Amino acid sequence: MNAGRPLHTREPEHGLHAVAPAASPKLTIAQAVCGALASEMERDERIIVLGEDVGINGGVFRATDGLLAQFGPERVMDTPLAEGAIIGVSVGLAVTGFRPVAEIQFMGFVYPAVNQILAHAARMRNRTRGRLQVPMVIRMPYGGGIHAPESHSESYEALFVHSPGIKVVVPSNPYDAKGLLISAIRDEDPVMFLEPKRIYRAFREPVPDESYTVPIGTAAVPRTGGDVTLIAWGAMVRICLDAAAALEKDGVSVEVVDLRTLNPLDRDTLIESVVKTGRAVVVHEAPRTAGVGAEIVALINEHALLQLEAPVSRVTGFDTVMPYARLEEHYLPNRDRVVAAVRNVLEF
Amino acid sequence: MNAGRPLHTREPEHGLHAVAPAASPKLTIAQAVCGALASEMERDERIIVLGEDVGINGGVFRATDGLLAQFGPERVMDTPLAEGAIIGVSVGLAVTGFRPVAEIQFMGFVYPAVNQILAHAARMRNRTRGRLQVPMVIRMPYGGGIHAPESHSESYEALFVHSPGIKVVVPSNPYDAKGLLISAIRDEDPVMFLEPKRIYRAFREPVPDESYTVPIGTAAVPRTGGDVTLIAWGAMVRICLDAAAALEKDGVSVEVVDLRTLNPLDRDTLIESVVKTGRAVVVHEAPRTAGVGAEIVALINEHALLQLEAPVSRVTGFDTVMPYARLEEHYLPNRDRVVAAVRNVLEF
Amino acid sequence: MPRTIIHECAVERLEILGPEGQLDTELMPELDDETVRALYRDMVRMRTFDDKAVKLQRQGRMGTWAQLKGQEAIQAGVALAMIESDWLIPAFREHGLMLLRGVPGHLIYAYWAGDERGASFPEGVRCLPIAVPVGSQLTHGAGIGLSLKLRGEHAAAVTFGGDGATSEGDFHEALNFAGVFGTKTVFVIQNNQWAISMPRKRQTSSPTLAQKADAYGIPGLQVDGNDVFAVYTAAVEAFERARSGGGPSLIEAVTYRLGDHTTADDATRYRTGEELEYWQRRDPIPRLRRHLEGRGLWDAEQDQALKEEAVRWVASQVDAFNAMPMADPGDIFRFMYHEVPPALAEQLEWLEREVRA
Amino acid sequence: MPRTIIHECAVERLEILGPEGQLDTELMPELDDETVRALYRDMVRMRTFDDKAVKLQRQGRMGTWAQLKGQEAIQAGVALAMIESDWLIPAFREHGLMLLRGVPGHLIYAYWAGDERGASFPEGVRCLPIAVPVGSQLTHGAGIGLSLKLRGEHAAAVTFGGDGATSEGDFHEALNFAGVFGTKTVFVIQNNQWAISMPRKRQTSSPTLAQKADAYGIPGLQVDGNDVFAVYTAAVEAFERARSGGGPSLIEAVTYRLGDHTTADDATRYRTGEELEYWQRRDPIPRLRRHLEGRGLWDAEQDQALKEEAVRWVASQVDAFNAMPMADPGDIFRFMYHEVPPALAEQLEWLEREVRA
Ligand SMILES: Cc1ncc(C[n+]2csc(CCOP(=O)(O)OP(=O)(O)O)c2C)c(N)n1
Ligand SMILES: Cc1ncc(C[n+]2csc(CCOP(=O)(O)OP(=O)(O)O)c2C)c(N)n1
Ligand SMILES: [Mg+2]
Ligand SMILES: [Mg+2]
Repeated sequence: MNAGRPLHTREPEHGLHAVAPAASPKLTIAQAVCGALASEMERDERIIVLGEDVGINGGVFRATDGLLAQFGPERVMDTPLAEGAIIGVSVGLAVTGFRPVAEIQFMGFVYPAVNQILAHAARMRNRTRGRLQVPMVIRMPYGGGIHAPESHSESYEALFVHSPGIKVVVPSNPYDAKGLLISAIRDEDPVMFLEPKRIYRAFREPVPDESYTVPIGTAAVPRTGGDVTLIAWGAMVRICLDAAAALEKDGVSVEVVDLRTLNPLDRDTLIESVVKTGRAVVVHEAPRTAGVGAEIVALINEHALLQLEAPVSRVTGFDTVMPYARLEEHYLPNRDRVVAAVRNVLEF
Repeated sequence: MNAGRPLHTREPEHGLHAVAPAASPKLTIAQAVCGALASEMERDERIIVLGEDVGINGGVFRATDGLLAQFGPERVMDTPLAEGAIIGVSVGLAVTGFRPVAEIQFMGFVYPAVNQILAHAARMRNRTRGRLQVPMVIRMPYGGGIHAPESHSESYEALFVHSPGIKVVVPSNPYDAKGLLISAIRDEDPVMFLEPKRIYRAFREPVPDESYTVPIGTAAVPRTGGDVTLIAWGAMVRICLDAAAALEKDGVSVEVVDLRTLNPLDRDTLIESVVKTGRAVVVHEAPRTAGVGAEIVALINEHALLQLEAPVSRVTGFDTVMPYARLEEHYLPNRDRVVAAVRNVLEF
Repeated sequence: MPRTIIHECAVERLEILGPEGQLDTELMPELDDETVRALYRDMVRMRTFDDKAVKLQRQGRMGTWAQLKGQEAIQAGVALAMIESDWLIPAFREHGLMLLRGVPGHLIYAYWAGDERGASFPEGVRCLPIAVPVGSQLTHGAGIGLSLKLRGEHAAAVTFGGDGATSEGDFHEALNFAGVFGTKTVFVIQNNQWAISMPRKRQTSSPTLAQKADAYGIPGLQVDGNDVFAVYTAAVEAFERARSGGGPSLIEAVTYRLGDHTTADDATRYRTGEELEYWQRRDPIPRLRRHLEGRGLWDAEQDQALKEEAVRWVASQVDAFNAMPMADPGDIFRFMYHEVPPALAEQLEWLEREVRA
Repeated sequence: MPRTIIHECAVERLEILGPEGQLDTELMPELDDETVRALYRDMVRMRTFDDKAVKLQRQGRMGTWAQLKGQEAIQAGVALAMIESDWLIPAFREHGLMLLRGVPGHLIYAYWAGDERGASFPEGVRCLPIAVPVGSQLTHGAGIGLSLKLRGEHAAAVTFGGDGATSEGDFHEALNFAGVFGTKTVFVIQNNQWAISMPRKRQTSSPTLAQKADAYGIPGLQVDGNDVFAVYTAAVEAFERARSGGGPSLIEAVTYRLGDHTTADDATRYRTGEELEYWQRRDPIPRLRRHLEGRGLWDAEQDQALKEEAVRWVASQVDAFNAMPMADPGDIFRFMYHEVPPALAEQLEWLEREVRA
């Protein structure tokens, strides 16, 4: 296994609060994303932001707001409506020295770009035995919970986690959003950066003005506990923290692991926690079957089977199409389901 | 759990041999596929075969050989080189009463069609609350082992298994190939039919001339045993049978489960076997992380944890791009790796 | 043997009723007075239906709404050219045409309110559900056009896209496929000048969208999309060509999205008030009313009555929408496959147990 | 206000050296004798390199080979029009052009023999690896053309596709994007009449492929692809336009695949001997030789010497290819990421342990 508990792991005082100077401005995730882009673009003129409506409109979630005015149309490009071209053109830019940050407007619209992402961006380094590289970020809002229209609430992370050559990063709070995005931009490999739209503006946290990085490939432990481990990413981290708080009232001590990166997975942090607690519940929005949760269960099976007191439980989306707004609450994992799963695991 | 051991499960006399009348012609998988298409097309004139080079050329693996001559250009259509259109047009044909059988020339080229497969074909029934349906088959050769060029050896089954609304079927022998393909064609839902190209012509088996079905959603147990369960599909089934034969010499009794369908999975057969043996190894060609193997481990964790004598082991492709011909043997699971994994599991 | 011209193309634009009410009487299609009044009525109903949806959204009764305001002439004109056996494969801004093809208004509201039942159309309505992934519906249009050809049906499939949709690979693959197989398909591009914040001229460098047809060896025509007679004439031509086996065609209908992209959008961020005013003066509805009035077929009183009738009709759709009982959460599972597979049935059970509790 | 023509286009075809050796002296580019001889030499080398690859494949030394036979004039003509700073973004049948751009022949052989090192080109060679997924490289051509524009480099990106590739959505998205951003890109379609078994006329209904450029508002030109002077002239025009900021263009080079699709294919299944003979008479290599001979620039002795030299050169490439040590299986892992992540390092360890054992 790789190195022990990563240095950077923040041990927050209460729940999600970051170790940002108290005087830092309080920002939403969307603002933190925008701030990361602006500060990196200022620092490195090879960075180009491109996508549908990222320029004059500032992005449909305003995550690129103001960038066009600040950096001009050669660095912030509104593109034609063609996801394949957005990524394919970014590959061309990246292999010739630019560092494109491409936006896919919603994860539900990433399919037309899958060929370019997986057959090209993710493979160029390997195909050329290191001669060429594709340092690019593919940002996109993902997940449900905001009553969006059809195809606007999908979670397809498993497709990319399964496909070698592309890193997959998912922040769960504004501090990490900025630090992880800066790491992603500075990474020499393609990074898929998934922004949980449900919490884009759901809360604010202090986010330092200056640049900082949160390393890719290291999980955080926003809550420590001894009875059971909850494993999640993105918007589900808050659900897990809520569940943990509820369970605490009944005397159950819950540890929460926020994976933050889905490829490469921080197996050490994960396994260490499960070895300690002996019980685990994985929570994700995507469909259950062959989701990233299955991989987590498989890893625990491989590395901590003898320490398990109960089967690892999965609280996930169903194996159905993501329902539209009116039924989505029935689909998405929520606090009660997580609490129930924990109880089952404890009573096994 | 659902019904017990399915009726149709063939208990073959020796290894893979099917319960076909001895007098049946001996066919390869490619010929069995072609035979299934011909016999179904004769039976049901709503069936249309379409794809690149499926007509006059008879398919690059000759799996549609002779169909154009027999059924004419209105039922066997050579299409322009556009996978998205092949599937999108098939969706249009299917919702208006045809039963298209589309070919994607190699699984490495399915990405351009992913939007049509997952956002449309797999969802139409659900989106219209059952008003419209898309009874279509998407056939494609998949997997490595024939020293094919780059992008011609991929195994992307996990993407589709994770995506709700499309069934995924993988035969491992000629008898099943015909019976499963006929079931797929008669199914009212879209079915992805993956043809392991490594064994397209590797061996022949008796395949009845007449039509028959092998049901979708039911695994086979081509070899029974008591010490350990090997779980595989496609070309990996033969690797497992070879490994089982080798292990038998050392007195290890191996059961082999050929899943045949990856969605929906035949959980009962799988769990029943693992409950009996207490040990399992899953084998697949696709990359390890978040592959279908992870789901199998998760299911065993959920339904047979207490019966496990050792962690379920995965023998898979690596988390890398599929190597080209010269190194592919290092990538693909082989008999020795399976044997070694079994020994590890036994010695745990 | 030098440089020789081996191919030429010419793209036409068709206009019949000008913005100021000028009429090209030679090109004017033969339509009886009642039909022209019906066109106007259809357009007013669409506008009323659309306006109401925006209100419902503001009241929190609907998730998001894609406004059709300004594009009524295209939808009324195409509808008039259609026969019962024709198929409609919409994008996501064709509510008006869907209504005219028999999709109940309350279902359209339900869909946009986030209810899947809204895309379960009554038996016999030859209309696909809307397509959210831009451009993806166009190959279905090619496929259904092929289906109609293979069956020898006297019918055509009409499929819609926006100016933005022409940039997607699907547009290309669909038109190319249709051209090769001579499918019975009519492709209509509602060029409303914007794809969210992207102006038409930055979507593609070609001066017209109609000329893209030539890339596929099929006819392309531009029409004034705010001129219902031009749209109708072009559509009749294209539909008759398709139904009679003459192959597919492309119509670029030039119009303007008078509203925001959707209720989640704020168009003032990216476009000017002058541009909006310019196009408001070209609004297809007053244009047709002026024409009717000019011909003595319409007066203020009739207009008042029509508008009241439209409001009543829309209210009835709202009532029907409001009257829909909540969908059963179990529906999430029931339509995934022809038969619910065991593992899915188990998940359904979990949900049912939870809902009961 | 009636039907008015709002757009016209005309597509030209350029021919300079006819199949029987006729020369359009007015259009003939200014090339000194040595350069013309060099063009011929390049084409003969390509043919020899290609023939040898087929033999290697038959001997089991190579997995599959995509023959370029018949398409040499396009590749030699484009190469001559290129300058050092230009980029090449190939499809998979541009071995000849790749050689001329500095890709070592033994690496090309190695790639097709199934060795990833074959796509690790020497530093400074501005060439992407071949693209196997048809059409997918074209957007990279748009992207690199954009990159050159943003940097203000005096250079262009040339990207290739076959007639079959024009049907993929990527073709459309790439040309459209290039048109909108005025990228420094030259798109060359090697229309060799076949996409495996699909004849050109069933790939698309447009009478030419060149006319597809008009859909993107960019210039398109058809050339006789077996006429190296026509190809060169068209390429110079397009490259200079691109390099000087005049935007992208499309060249359709009409040629013929004289060999099978690849060594895994049998073209007699789907095309006639007559067609093949027709095109063999149009083979670009004898055509250029006849021209050289007619001008007194070439004779049988020189030809013999050239062919021997080509054989020797190819033999040196084969030697270098044969001399490559087996790749380290660990290479499967080492280039997946800039740094090997821990879980991957563990898998590499498994493999290394196994290889050692
Ligand atoms: C594949 C895809 N990408 C992005 C989106 C988000 N989106 C929805 S509508 C739209 C603009 C569409 O423009 P146009 O085709 O002109 O149609 P209009 O909205 O003007 O009717 C965009 C970008 C989407 N729905 N699908
Ligand atoms: C996306 C994709 N689909 C299918 C294939 C299989 N395939 C390889 S080459 C080819 C035909 C290509 O024809 P064309 O573009 O005319 O190029 P040519 O082979 O004639 O040079 C096909 C179908 C592929 N490589 N990629
Ligand atoms: Mg528009
Ligand atoms: Mg070709």
